[in-house]
Amino acid sequence: MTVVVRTISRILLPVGLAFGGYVVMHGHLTPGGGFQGGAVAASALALVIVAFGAASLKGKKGLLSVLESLGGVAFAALGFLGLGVTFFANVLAGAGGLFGRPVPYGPNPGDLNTAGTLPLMNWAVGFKVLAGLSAVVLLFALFGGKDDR
Amino acid sequence: MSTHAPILAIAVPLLGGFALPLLARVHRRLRDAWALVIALFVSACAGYVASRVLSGEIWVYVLGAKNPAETLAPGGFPIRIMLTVDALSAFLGIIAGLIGPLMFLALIRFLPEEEGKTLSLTLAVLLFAGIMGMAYTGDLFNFFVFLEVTSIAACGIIGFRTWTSRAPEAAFKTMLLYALSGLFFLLGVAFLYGEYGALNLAYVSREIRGTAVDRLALALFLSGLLMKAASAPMHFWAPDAYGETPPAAAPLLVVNTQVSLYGLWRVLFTLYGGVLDRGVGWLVVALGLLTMVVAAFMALLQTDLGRLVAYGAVSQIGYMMLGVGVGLVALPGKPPYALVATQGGVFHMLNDAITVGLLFLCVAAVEWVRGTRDLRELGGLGHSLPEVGLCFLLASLALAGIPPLNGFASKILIYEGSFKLSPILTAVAILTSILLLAVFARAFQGAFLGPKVSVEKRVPWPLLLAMGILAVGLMVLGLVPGFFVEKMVGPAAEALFSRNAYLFAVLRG
Amino acid sequence: MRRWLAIAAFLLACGFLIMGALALRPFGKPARAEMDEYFNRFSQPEVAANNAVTAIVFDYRGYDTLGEATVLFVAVTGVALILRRLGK
Amino acid sequence: MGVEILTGQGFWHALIWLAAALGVLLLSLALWSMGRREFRRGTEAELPFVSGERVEDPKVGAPHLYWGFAEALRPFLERLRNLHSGIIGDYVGWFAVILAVTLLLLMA
Amino acid sequence: MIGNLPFVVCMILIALGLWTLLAKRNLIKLVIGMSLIESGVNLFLVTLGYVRGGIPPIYTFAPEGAPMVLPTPQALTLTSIVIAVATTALMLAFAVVIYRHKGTLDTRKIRDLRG
Repeated sequence: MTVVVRTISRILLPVGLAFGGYVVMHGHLTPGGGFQGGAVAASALALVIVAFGAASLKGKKGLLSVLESLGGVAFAALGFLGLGVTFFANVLAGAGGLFGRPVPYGPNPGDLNTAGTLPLMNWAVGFKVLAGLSAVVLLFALFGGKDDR
Repeated sequence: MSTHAPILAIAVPLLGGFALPLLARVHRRLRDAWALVIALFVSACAGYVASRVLSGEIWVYVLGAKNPAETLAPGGFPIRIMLTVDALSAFLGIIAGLIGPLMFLALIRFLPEEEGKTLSLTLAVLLFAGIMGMAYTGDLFNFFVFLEVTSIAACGIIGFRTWTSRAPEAAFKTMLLYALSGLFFLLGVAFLYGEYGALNLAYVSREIRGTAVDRLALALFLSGLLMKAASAPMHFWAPDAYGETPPAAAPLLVVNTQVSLYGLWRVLFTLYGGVLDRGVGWLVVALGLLTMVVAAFMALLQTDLGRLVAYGAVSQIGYMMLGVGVGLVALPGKPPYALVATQGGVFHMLNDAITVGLLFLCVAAVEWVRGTRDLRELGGLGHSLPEVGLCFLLASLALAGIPPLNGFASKILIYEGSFKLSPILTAVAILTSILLLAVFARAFQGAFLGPKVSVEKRVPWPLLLAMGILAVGLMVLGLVPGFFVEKMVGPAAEALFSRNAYLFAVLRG
Repeated sequence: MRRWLAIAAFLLACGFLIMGALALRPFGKPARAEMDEYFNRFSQPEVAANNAVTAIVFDYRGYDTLGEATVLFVAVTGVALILRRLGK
Repeated sequence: MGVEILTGQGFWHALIWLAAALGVLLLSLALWSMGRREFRRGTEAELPFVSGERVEDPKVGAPHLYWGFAEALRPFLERLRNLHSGIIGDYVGWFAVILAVTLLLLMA
Repeated sequence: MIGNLPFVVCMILIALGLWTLLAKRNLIKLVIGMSLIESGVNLFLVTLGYVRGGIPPIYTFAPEGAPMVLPTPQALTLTSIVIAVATTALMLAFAVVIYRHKGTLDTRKIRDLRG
């Protein structure tokens, strides 16, 4: 791709990643969540893949696969966290610890330190979706190129 | 821990599947052992659940609630997803728990050591998890999610042999038809949600009134699930899919088909049990007859051993549909013969999983040794592989319903039950069995009889071990069927007819 | 012949689908919504999340989301399996 | 214990069947042993009889089995084979047909 | 009756997708048809959750007293969108491999598996 595209994608990459991270982080307060934020961040990575060519990111395939597995394992493990009560029980919500502040009923300005396991799950799923979707784009881009086979 | 057994049977393989690629980076053997251990753990959980549930209790497990038995919210309606394991679900769990570990045992040595092996083992573990999820869930949307898990995982495995053009072709067709069936199932769920504002199977079942929208949703469920269960005339994907997978993985695909059929029974008997008329039962019976006849005739034409066995497997789906369909026709009155036929249909699921699984493992052994499955080139393997030939012969006879093997034990129940409804059904079923015997005699003759050929490779011992276990199971089920019918199949068939118990377990009255 | 059969079946199915859509309760007025009203009312006190949708996705129906994450994982694994390099 | 299954009209007992099968087997063995013994290995008696001709490779491959049966049913089998056309649009068409049939059955 | 027009539109979208699957002969177009059906079903799910005059079911800076739309269909749609993405990705991967082997995407020519 041309210099214009490369420069702009270089500028947009941190913006996209930051916006994706914001959407993931505020998933329990504003519209959004792990899947949406992960998809936003993955689109930034896809932009890089398109602008710089898949070959430049070829070595990152293993990293993406590990990241995806780790996200999945973290998500399932957060489900197992509730196993003292039932699988997927939100044991952290309102417990006072991490993300454990209770919320009264009704409209409020929102507080990041609430909702128990939800923000953690959002992060796990966000990383998983980021890695998964960009891995798909990368695999498609790598297939059939000059460096294939 | 034992209070969590149903969810552990699903969540542990999911976690194991996520972790499998990480472990493969550590060591190959660790990965193989991990897959086997996960599968055995799931079998243990399924066995434990079955040992409690088959005595008549229905095990409800509410996910995320303060107490796993707290099914209802303060307003008196269910809000969370729950697993509802009754005898039929537990029976399907037993089938999957029996076939799963044996398939992994065979698959670990059968797949060549390359990058794709890790990925396909991951897919197989997640397919196993999806099958357990489909069998145990009591929530309509959750059933759809696990239906899609199994669909996508199965299609990934089908496309394993990317160096041929046949495998991606089969995988594409199968994926498209699976996705179509899943989407129409989801559309049915959406209609029911719009009508009743709930997704819990028992709750919707209590509320259902048989309005036009309900009937539309039933038609969508029926067509979607019949497609996934490979009923004629929507079975076209099945021979492609079974024939082009690595044959050692095919047994789990067969179990996947059966668990889709279980979903159909769940929808027809439990969800719509109160408002169903006889027409649906006759439709299922008619499609069952069509399936067995068409698939048996198509098997006659095949020259590829894997595809021939695949058509044989499809024709067995017809027997299950015939057996349970007779029960469905007679659902309102519930005469004794309906229970007998349903028992036959349900028992045939177990027998079919074992028989067809053994046949596919035999195909895997033949392919491993000769590198081809074309019946025009094969022959004479009986001299060098007598044990494989014996297993193939036993499984063929069982598939064709020859006493005293297991296929006969379930087929006689189907014959006797359907005879009371209409002798024509029984006649067609028996004639199809004879045709299947002829077809498999031809397959056996083509692959194993004839002048001796020399073979260089030997069948790996895990494959032989899995085949041996299945062959023993086949004979035991044939010789002492009464034990299994009384302890496992009877409660499972009874569970289909006891809709009120299912509703009571969830809704408490 | 078979082509016309398929077209007729398609038209019939579409007609019934539209008929079903018309027979459904009116748009914008859910007939039964006690489950959703419960979620809207109690997602804050029970889950401590302002966003009821996220509360459903990760708490009330978190198990579905696990299945969904599995689907995505399976798809990525499947794509990697299909597009893998052979003959190394 | 556990061997017998009741079918509503009778019962099925695998061991009784096995005993009967053994009896029939013994009977047929007895009948067979009363016959004349003219078959000798290694002589012409071992060759397949193809209307008096000698054939080089007497192996009958699997596709040749039931040739007559398949030939008699050829029109039907050809039609059946054409149904499995391999074109995915046809398969979706069959799905639409079943959808329409179930809808007609349930809603009409 | 006419108020149900949004539902009818979703059904028409599904019908268009089904027609694409029936009539088109290009693998990529088949995938597009599949996506159309998926969109129709997702749209139908979201449409089911609408409440007249409703606001999003989020309490952060929400106006007082307004009715909220039903949250469950939105959660279901999220799940079903991800599943649709997964299906589409896998089918496109198969189409790519088929094209490499066959050099064509015409379904009439991709029929090794018949009979």
